[in-house]
Amino acid sequence: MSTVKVITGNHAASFGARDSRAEVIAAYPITPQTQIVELLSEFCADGTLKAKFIKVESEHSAMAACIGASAAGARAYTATSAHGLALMHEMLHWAANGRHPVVMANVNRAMGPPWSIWTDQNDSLAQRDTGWLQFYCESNQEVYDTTMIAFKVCEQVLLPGMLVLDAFILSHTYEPVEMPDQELIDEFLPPFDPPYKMDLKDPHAFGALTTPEWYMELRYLIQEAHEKALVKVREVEKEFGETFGRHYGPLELYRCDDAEEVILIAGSTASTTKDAVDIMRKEGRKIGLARIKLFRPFPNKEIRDIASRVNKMIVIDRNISFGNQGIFFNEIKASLYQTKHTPPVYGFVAGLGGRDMKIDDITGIVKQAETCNIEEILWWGVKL
Amino acid sequence: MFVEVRWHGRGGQGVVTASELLAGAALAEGKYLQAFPEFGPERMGAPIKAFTRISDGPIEIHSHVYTPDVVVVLDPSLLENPAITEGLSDEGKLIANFSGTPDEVRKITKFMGRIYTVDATRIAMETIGRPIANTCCVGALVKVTGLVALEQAENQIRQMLESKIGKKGTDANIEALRRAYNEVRS
Amino acid sequence: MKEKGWKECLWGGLIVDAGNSVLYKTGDWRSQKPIRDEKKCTDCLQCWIMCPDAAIKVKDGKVVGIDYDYCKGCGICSKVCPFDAIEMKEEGEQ
Amino acid sequence: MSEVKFRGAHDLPPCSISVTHELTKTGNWRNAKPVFHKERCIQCGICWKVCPNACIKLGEYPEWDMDYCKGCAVCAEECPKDAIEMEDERVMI
Amino acid sequence: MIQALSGNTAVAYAMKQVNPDVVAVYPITPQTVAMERFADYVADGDVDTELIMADSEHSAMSCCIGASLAGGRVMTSTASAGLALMWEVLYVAASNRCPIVMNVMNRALSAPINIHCDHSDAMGARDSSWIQIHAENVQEAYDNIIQAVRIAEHENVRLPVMTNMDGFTLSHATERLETLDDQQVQKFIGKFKAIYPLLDVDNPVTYGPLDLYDYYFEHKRQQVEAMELAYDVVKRIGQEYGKVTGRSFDMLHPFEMDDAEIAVLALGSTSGTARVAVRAMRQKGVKVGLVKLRVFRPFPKDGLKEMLKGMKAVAVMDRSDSYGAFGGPVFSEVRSALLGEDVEVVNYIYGLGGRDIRQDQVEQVITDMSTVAKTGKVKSYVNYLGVR
Amino acid sequence: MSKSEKKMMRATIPEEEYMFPGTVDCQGCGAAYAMRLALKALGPQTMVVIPACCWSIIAGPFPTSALKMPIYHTAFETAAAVASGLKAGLNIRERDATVLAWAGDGGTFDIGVQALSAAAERDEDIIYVCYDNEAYMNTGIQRSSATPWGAWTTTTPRKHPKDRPKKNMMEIMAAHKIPYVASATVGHPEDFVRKLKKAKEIRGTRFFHVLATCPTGWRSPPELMLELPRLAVETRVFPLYEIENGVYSINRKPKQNIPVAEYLKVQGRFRHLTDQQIQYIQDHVDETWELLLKKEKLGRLF
Amino acid sequence: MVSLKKLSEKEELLAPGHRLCAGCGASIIVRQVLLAAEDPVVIANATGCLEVATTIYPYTAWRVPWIHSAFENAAATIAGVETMYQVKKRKGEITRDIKFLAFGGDGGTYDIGIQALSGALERGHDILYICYNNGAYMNTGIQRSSATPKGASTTTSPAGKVIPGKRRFPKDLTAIVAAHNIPYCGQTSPSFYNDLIGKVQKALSAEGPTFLNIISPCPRGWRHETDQSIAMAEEAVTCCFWPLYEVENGEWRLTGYSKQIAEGKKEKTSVIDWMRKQGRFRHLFTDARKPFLDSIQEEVEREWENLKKRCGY
Repeated sequence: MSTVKVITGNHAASFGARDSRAEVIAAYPITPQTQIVELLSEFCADGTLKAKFIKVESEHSAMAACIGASAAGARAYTATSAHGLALMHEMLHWAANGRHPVVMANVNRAMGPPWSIWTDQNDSLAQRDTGWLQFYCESNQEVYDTTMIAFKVCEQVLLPGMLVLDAFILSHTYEPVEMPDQELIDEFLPPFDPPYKMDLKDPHAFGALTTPEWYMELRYLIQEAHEKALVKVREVEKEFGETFGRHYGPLELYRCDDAEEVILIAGSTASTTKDAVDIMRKEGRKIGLARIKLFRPFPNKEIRDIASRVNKMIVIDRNISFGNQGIFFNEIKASLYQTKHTPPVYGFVAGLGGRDMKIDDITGIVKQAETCNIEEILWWGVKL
Repeated sequence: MFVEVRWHGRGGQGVVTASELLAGAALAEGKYLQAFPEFGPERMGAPIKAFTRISDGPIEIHSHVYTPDVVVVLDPSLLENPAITEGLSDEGKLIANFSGTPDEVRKITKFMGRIYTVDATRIAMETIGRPIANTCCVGALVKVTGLVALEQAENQIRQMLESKIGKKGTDANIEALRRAYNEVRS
Repeated sequence: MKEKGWKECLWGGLIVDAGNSVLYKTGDWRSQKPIRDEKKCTDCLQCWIMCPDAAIKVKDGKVVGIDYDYCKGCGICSKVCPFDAIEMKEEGEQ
Repeated sequence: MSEVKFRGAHDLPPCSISVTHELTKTGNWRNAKPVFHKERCIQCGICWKVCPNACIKLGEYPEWDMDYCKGCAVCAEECPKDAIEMEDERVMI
Repeated sequence: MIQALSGNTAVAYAMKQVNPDVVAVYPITPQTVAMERFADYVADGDVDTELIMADSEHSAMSCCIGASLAGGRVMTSTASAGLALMWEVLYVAASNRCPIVMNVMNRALSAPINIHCDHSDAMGARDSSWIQIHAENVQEAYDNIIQAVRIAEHENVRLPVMTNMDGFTLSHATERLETLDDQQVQKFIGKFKAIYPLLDVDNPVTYGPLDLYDYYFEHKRQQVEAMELAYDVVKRIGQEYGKVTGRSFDMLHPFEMDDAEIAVLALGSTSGTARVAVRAMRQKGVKVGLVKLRVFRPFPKDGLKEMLKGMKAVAVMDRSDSYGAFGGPVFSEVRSALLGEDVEVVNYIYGLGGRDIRQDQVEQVITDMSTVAKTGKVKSYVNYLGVR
Repeated sequence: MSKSEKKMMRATIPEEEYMFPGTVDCQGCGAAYAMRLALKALGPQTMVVIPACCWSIIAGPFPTSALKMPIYHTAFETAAAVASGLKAGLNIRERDATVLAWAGDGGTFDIGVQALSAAAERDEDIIYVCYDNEAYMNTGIQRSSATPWGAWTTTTPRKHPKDRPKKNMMEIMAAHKIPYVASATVGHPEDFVRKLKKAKEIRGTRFFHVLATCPTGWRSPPELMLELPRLAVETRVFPLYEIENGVYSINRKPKQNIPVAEYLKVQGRFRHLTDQQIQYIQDHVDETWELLLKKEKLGRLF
Repeated sequence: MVSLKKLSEKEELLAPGHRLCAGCGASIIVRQVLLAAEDPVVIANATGCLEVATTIYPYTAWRVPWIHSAFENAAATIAGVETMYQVKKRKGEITRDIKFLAFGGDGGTYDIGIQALSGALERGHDILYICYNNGAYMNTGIQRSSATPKGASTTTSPAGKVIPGKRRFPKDLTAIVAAHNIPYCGQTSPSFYNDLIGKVQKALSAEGPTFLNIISPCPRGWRHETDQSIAMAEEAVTCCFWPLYEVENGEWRLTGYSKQIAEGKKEKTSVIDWMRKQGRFRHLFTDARKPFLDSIQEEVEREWENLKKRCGY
C-alpha cells in the first residue's frame, strides 16, 4: 500500500533518497538545503535507512566522498545549493568524467554577492557543461519520484544526475506526496552494481593521467552516454508511469494541442504558469505551456516538435548568462536553428534572487511579448 | 624561408633549451620563430621531442611539426626509434649525436636523405665535463643548415646561460658549440 | 528607506553608509523590557559591556538610560548587574 | 610503452580505468649501469631492499632487471661491501 | 622591443611591466613557469609587487578579492582544475566588481587527469560575469594582458577579465613578439583608481551584504549593464592599443571574409592554424574565410550575425564539449545568435585533452563545408574531429 | 653463514612486491621507494587513493597502472575525503580493505589540509601517508608550506629564499587527537615498515609524515636517496617519533651532535645559505628538539 | 585591568539595529573586540550568523570597513587586504597604522575555512583571526560542526533512541593553531571581558598572524534562556570545558580564572552541572546515558590535566 504524507520539497528529496536506498550520503549544510540532510541523518540515526552518513567539512569534500563511495560500488547521494554547488564545481567534472552515477538534489538559490538565499536557476544552469544530467522538478511529488528515476537512469548510463528544486517555493512548502510500497520501488530500482569498481580481486587504477593519445576518446564516450541517457530517460519515465501511475517526460506539455503561443519555463513557476494559461485560455488566447523537465541531456527533438506547431515562443529564464542572454533562451534558440518553421522566440529574464513570480507576472510577460523587440534581453520585474 | 626542425632527446638533456637556443639566434637575425616541446609527464631520462620553426614572415600555424626539414637527435640510443625519421622526406637532413660515421647511422635508421654525425657526447665531456650534448648539436645544426650565423648562436648561449651557470660554464658551452661546428661529419 | 531602482544601486550590494542599521529598529522584537533603578545603579558598566545590542546608553562614564529603540529584551543586563539595579518586566506592564 | 589493443573510443572501458600493468621500459633512461662484483657480495639483500623501483630480484645473488633500472645508483651507494659499481654507459655508445 | 618569449614568460613579462600591487597564485601545470618567472622579478626587485603563494586556488582568488577591494591593482594566473576550484569565488570577484586580471592557460579538466590544452575550464566559467579574451599567439597573449588591465579598470566596466591562452601550445612555445617599453605600458594602463577602497578607514564601507529579494534582482541587472557597456570598451581599448603599437584589436577578427561563401570560426591558437589552412584553400580556389572569435564574453552576437549572414556554410570549432547538449558551447551560442538566418552551421569538436589539430584537418573541414555549400546537405551537425 | 641466517638478513622488510618496476619517477625518487615499502607493510588487502602529486604520474598514465592494488586518482585537495567515501562505500557493502590515502606535501600541508583535518576529526578509519619532498615537485619545484626555511625553490629564488618556517604537520595532526601519528623517512625502511604494520592494527585515522628524498628538487645526487633522510634524522632536522594516543615517543635520539650544516651542504637547494643563516636553522632545530624531548617526558599530552 | 569607564568613551563600532538574536554571544564578542582595538581596523567576515544579521541590504551595522567574500575564505580575504596594505605602506600611499581582523564562526573556521586559515598562518600575514565559537552551524539551523561538543544534539547529530547526540569530542582548534607556531593565540570568553580585551590587545600588538578562539553562547542552539548567555560562557570556563589560556611564542600559559583554578585559588565547577542547564544536552540525563555522560566528564577532566601539564602545572 502506498502512503501519502504532507511534506516539504526538501523532505520529499530525503524520502526519495531513503526509498531509493542510498548507501552513502556525504553532505554539508547550506540554506535552503539543510532539511534534506537533517532528515536523512535522522533516518540514519533511527535505523530506517541503512546508510553511512559522512558529515564532511565542505561541499567540495562532500562530492569527493560521494565519488569515493561510488567508486567502491555503493549508491551515493548528496544535496546542496548555490555556493555549495559552486564550491563543488571541480568535483562535479570529476564525478561525471570519472563516470560515477552520484545523484544530488540541488536546491536552486541565487549566487552571491550580494548574498541571497532565495531561488533562481543560475547555480545549476551554470554547471551545464559538467556532464551531469539535470532534472528540473515542479512539485514535491516530482522531487520524490525523480530521485529514483534519476538513480535508475544514471546507473544505466554511468553518469551523475542532479535534480533541481526551487528554494523555499518547493524546498520549504508542504505538499502531499504519495510514496509507493518499498517492494515495488525495489523492483523498479535494483541495487547498484557498476561494471567496474574498486575491487581487490580485480584491481584497476581509476582516472589515471591520460595523455592526448586517449583523452578525447573518453570524452567522446561521455557525449555518447548522454545521447543514450536521453533515450533512457524516456524509457524509464514510461516504465515509472506504468508502475506508479505518474507520468513525466523530458518536456511536459500543458494545453499545447491547439496552442498558437507557448510559454517555456522550468521549475515550480510552471505551476503558476499553468494557472495563468488557464486564465488566458478563458480569455480566448490559444496559449499553452511547455515545461522543461530535462535540461541535460537537452531534449532537442521535443523542443523542435513543439516549435513546429506554434507561432510564438516565450522563454522565461530565472537566470542570466552575463555577457549573453538567458540560458534556456539561448539553448532553445540554438536548438531551433534552421528548423523549417521557426517561430519568433522571446527571452524574458525574471524572478532573479527570489523575486516573486505570480500569475500576473506571467500574463504580463505574455502581454509584453506582443510589442517588444526579440533581439534584446527582455526584463520583467526589475525596478527601474 | 620556412624551416621546421624536430629535436629528439631525453628529459634532462637540454632538448628544449636547444630548440630555444636556435630560436633565439634566429630572432637576433630578424627572423620569425616558434619553439616548443611536446610536453608529456615524462621525467628525467624519458624520450622527448621539441620543435623549432623559423621563417622570414610571421608564423601562424600552431600544430606540432609533422614534416620536418631537419631532425636532430641528441641521444644516440634513440636512433633505433622509428619516430626519428617519421615525416622526414629524403630531401630532409638528419643530424645525429653519434661517434661513428653517417653510413652507420643510415644502417640503423634506414634513412635515405642526407645524414650528418657529430660526436657530441665526447665533445661535451671534453669541454663541459658532463654528457650534455645540446649545445654541440646546435653547433652541428648551424654548420649543416646555415640557418643562423655561428656568432649569433654564441651570443644566444651567453644570453641564456650566463646568468644561470656562470661565465666558466658558458665559455665551455661556447667551446663545445664551436668544436661541434667544426667537427661535424657528412 | 525608499526602495531604489537598479540604476541607483551601487554594485554588488556595496553599502557606503556605515552603521546605517540604526535606521532599523529592533526594539519591537522585545517581549520583556529592562527597567533600570537609578538609585541602585553604581555605574559599574557591567551591563554596558555585556549588552549584545549596544543598547545601554552611557555618557561620561555613567549609565544614562536604555535605548528601547534597539533593546531586544534578552535580559543579559539584568542578569549581570551585581546590584540588581535592572529588572525585566513584561512589555506593556508599567 | 607496451601496445594496448584499443583502436578507438568503443574499445575503451566506459570509465577511465587502467587495464594493464605493463609500464614504460625505463631502462633506456640510464646514464650509468650497475656492475656487480659477486666476489665481494655477502648476500645481505640490502641492494634489493633499497631499490626504489623494485628492479632487483633476489635469487642467491641479486639480479638487475635492466629493462627497468634507471641507473640511480642507490644500490651501489648503500652496498656495505662496495660490491656494486656504477659504470658510465653514455660515452660507450 | 623584439623578443623571443614563451607564452609563460611573456605573461610574466607583461605582468612585470604592469607592475601590479598584489599577485596571489597557486602552482598548476602549465601555468607555473609564468609564476616562477614572476617570482624572479619580485626577488630581483624589478616590481613593487607583493607575491602571495596561497594554499590553494580558492584561497589565491580570495586573496585577490581582498586585495582588489582594499584598493589596488591585482593580477593572478591559473589553469584547469585551479580555475574549477576557485569557481565559486569567481562569482564573488565579478559581482563585487573587482577589476582583477587573471591569465588562464587553458587545460583540460579531470577525470582522468590530463595536463594539455582544451577550453573546458574557461567555458565552464562563461556565466560568471568575467570578460573572456582568447589569444591566438604569444604576441596576443602579451597584448591582451595589457589591454585587459584597462578594460577591467574602466569605470563603465569594473569587471574582472580572464585572458585565455592555450596551455602548452602557447604557454610553452617560444615565439617572436614585439613588446612595449615599461613606460609605454604604464602610460597606456594609467594609474589605478580605487573606488570605495576598504583601506579608507575614514569612510568605512560594507562589501558583500546579505541581499533579500527586494534588491538582488536590481543588483544583477546592474551587473548586466556593465557587461553591455563592456562591448564598446573592449573595442575602443583595442583600437587605442593599435595606435600605440600598430596592432589593433576587436571582438572578432575576420580574415578573407569579404567575398567568402563559407567560413571557419575558431578561437585561440587554432585560429592561426586555420588561417594557414584558409590561405591554402584559397589558392585552390575555395572562397573560404576565417572568423577569429577573440572575445567570448561579452559574446559579440550582433557582430557575428553581421559577419556570418549570407554564408552558405560555417564550421564552428569547439575545443570543449557541453555534454548532453547539442554541440559545444561556442556552437550553441553561435546558433542561438544566428537564429532566423539560413546559414548551415556545423560543429567540429576537436583537440580535447591536447589532441593536436593539424592544418590538413582544418583543410578537410573546409572541404566538407564546400560540399555542404554545394549540396545544401549536412551529414552530421556535430562532429568529433580526430577522435578514434 | 647458514641459509636460514641469510634469509633472516634479507627479510628485514617483507619480500612480496606490490609495485611494478617501470614507473616514471626520477632516478633515486624517495616517493616511489616509500610506496614500495608501504605496500609491503600493508599487504595485498589495500586500496590506494592518490590525489594530484608526483605519484599520479608515477602510478602510470592511462591505460597502465603500477600497483597490484586498486588505485583511485583524485583531485589535489580531496585525498582524505575520497578515502572516507571509499571506506564508507566498502563498509556499507560489508567489504573490507585497508584504505591508504597517499598524498604529497602540497596536497597535505596546503590544499588538502582541510579535507584531512575533517577526516581526522571524524576519525575516519584510514591511513593517511604524506610523503614529504618539501615542495611542489610535480609542477616543477614550487614552494609549499612544507618547504624548509631558507630553501631555494622556483618560486622562492636564491635571492629571496623561503622566509617562513616549515609548517609543523606532525604537531597539527597530533592536536587532532587521532590515535596514531608518526614520522618516518625512506632512509629508515625497517622503522617505516614497523610503524605501518603497527598502524594497520589500529582503528581510526592514522597519519604518517614521511620524508621522501627528491634529487630533482633538492638538487642532490640520486644515490643519496637513503643517506639524506638519515642525515636529516641524525642532525635532528627531522626527528623520528610517534605519538600514540597522545603519548610521544622518540624513536631515535642521535648520540652525536652532528651540525645541520652536514645535511644542508649536500643539497643544492641550500647552496646559497650564509653561515649566519645556517646558524639560524641550527638554533631552530635545537629549540624544536628540546621541546620534543620535553613533550616526551610529560607523558600523555593529547 | 580594563577600565570600563575609559572604554565607554570610545565610539561603538558595531551599530545597534543589527538582527542577531536576542542574547547572542557573537555581538557581545564583537563589541568587546572592537572596543579593545586602538588603531583603525578593517574586517573580513566569513558567512555565518554574524555576517547575515549585521548586513542585510541596504543596512549595515558596521562602522568600520568590512568585507564578506564567502564561507571558507575569510582568512584568505583578509590576507589579501593586509597584503595590499603592506604594499601601499611601502609605497607611502598610506601612512597610518591599520589592523586587520577576521571573524568566522566555528563552521567557517573549524571546518570549511580551516585551510585558508592554516595557509594564512603559515604565510605569516599580520592579522588577527577571531573564531566566535557557538559550537554548531547556527546560521543554517543548528547542524553539527567539528566544534560541536560531545553529547550535544544538533539537527544533523540528533539524539535518537540509539545515538546519544554527537559522538566525537570537538576538534581542538586552539591547539591545532598553536601547532602552527604563530606568535600568539589563545582561548577566551566574553564573560571575562578583562581577559578577552587583554588578549585582543596582546594579539593586535604582536607582529604576525594571531588567533583567538572565543566561546560564543547561542540561546537558540544551546537551548537556554537569552539572559543566561553570559552565565553559560562563564560556567564553561569555571568547569574547565573552556579553559582560558594563551600560547605566546610557543609558551603555554593559563590565564585569569583558569589560572586561579590551577593554582587552587578558585573552585572548579562540574561540567555536568553546566550541561544540565542547556537543552542541547537534555537527553543525556537518563540512567541509561549515565556512563556516556560520565565519559564526557572524564574526557574534560583529562583534557584539563593535559593542558595543565603543557602550561607547567
